[in-house]
Amino acid sequence: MAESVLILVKKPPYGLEDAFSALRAGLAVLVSGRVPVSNVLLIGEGTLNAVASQRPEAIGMPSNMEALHDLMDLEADVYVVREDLQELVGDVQLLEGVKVIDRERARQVIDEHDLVTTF
Amino acid sequence: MAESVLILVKKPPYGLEDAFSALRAGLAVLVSGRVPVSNVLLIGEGTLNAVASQRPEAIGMPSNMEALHDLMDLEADVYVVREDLQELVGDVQLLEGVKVIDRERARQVIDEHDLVTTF
Amino acid sequence: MRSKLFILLKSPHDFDSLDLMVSIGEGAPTAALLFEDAVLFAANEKKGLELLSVVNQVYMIKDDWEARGLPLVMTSFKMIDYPEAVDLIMEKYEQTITL
Amino acid sequence: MRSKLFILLKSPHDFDSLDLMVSIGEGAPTAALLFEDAVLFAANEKKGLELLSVVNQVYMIKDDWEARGLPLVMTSFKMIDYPEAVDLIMEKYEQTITL
Amino acid sequence: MNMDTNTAVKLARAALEKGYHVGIFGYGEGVTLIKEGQDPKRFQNVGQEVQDLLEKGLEVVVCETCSQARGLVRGEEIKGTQIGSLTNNLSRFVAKSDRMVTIAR
Amino acid sequence: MNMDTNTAVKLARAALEKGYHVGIFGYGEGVTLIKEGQDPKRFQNVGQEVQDLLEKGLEVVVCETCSQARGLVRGEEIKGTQIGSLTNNLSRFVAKSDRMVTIAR
Repeated sequence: MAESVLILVKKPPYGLEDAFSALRAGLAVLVSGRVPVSNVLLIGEGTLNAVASQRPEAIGMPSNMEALHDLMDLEADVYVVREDLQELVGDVQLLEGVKVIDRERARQVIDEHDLVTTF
Repeated sequence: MAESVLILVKKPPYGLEDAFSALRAGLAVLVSGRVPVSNVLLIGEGTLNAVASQRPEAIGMPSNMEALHDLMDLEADVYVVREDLQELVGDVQLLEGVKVIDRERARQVIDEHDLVTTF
Repeated sequence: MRSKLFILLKSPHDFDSLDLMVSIGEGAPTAALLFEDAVLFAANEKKGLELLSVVNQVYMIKDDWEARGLPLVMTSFKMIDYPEAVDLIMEKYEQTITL
Repeated sequence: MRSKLFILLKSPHDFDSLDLMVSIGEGAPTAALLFEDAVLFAANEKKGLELLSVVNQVYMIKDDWEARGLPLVMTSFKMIDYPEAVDLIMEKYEQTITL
Repeated sequence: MNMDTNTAVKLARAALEKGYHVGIFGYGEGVTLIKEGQDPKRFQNVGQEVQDLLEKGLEVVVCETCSQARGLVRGEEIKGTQIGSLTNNLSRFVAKSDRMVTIAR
Repeated sequence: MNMDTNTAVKLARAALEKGYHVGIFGYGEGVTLIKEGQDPKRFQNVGQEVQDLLEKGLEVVVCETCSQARGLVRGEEIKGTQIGSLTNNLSRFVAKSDRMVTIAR
């Protein structure tokens, strides 16, 4: 019996459907009301999903930003690993509401969840 | 109009169907009689497709060795880059008939073909 | 800290999460379980030792290994079958994380 | 040597063929054309310069770049559309190699 | 096609034989798992394996949105498997599970 | 599903509009390109794009063996596309082509 699930997202937005799928899965689990906690941790290139100035309409893709907003509206935590983002693209503006954390805190976040699934 | 095609295989055998698919494509082009030359170049982890002691029956997969034999029976050249194989797994026995070459020769092989497709 | 079993499916060449494994695994009992192309770690000393240096134990699926017909370099990797893999997942480790 | 256009689709993190590109491209006019996740090379100075050091020119698809909303670091990469990509493939380069 | 579905099914078989309750949720490309009439020639027939394991109690559900995206519709699935949803089915699996194993690259 | 089929189709459109003869051969997962009734919701509908381009002269053939492996059979393809073979169709594309672009990861 699981009380919490963590959606670990390593994949960047748009080239693959993985990141979008990950966020929809997290949302669906929350909406179902069957699992109290469903949070998202963005690591590596997955951190790029939280960039504020994405324009998915340029390639006719659904918005990963909206998917994150939907999650946060339902009180999911969305964590972004600072070091990973910094190393990839330096300083960029992120979506309002995401929690920027360091690797040490990311380790704790993973440990706090009963189940972890990776995208 | 293309007179020759090179099948460049970077993927190792069995975890993905890519390497097997690559070899079948090369074979089909030869069998068709429409393109005089269809050769195979195994690079990186793709070199592992030429290892002699593979046992694909352990996981119920079709044999990449047979696919290579079929190609060589039809007089295709199968090239294996020595440095890549050495770096990955050291000395191993390879299928009879494959041509072990160095990177410099691999560069020429690529240049000699009209079309190159990658797997 | 919950004990952690890392599931690997990608070849050493494609595997990009060694750093991540280190940081996630810190302070917890850890192991890696290799499926599919990840068994290639056992054929390469450099990659194999790298992996072994970040987890307490490495297991790999025997069938996947045998299919590839390679000389075994990492003799300390433990060769297991699917039922043993189930025991690792269900009994021996508390969290299963695919990387 | 025939001139060579390398097609890249993977992100810098997943891309594993830089060495190969160097050895294939030696002595020939070369360029890289970035689609999909490969446009991320343009957002990272280290990866971007690495790429630029092994080919004569780097092109990338504008739509794929814009979708990601990132600050452009590699200003010397040439932003192009699909019709221009077709010209590169059909007219400007003799061989097209996906890596 | 990678061998992930094969691996998932083999692991499911071993777990079922040990008496565990096992569910597979097919997501993304994983929806092909339940397409009826798979005929992979010399490759292992995952569909056939799934059919065997259904009798041993395996539950298999795939994501409807992903299926529709690939043109796989209700009626084309192996009998006993289900085209379902993230909200109804994945969430139920998650809530009931002690372990979750992601088999994907 | 990765975006490779989208990229392939966009490149094909641009080439057709410049007057080139263009063929797409769908191999492996690429066979999903021609499945009729794709409904990817908020993602771009590649099947719809293919349909448009057929009128502009695009030829689309997918590998029969790969299709069968995934349970995709003749009659399920978009009208005007073809489930064909490596030997008959890929070889013809190769022989006729001045350039070959592999869109795959």
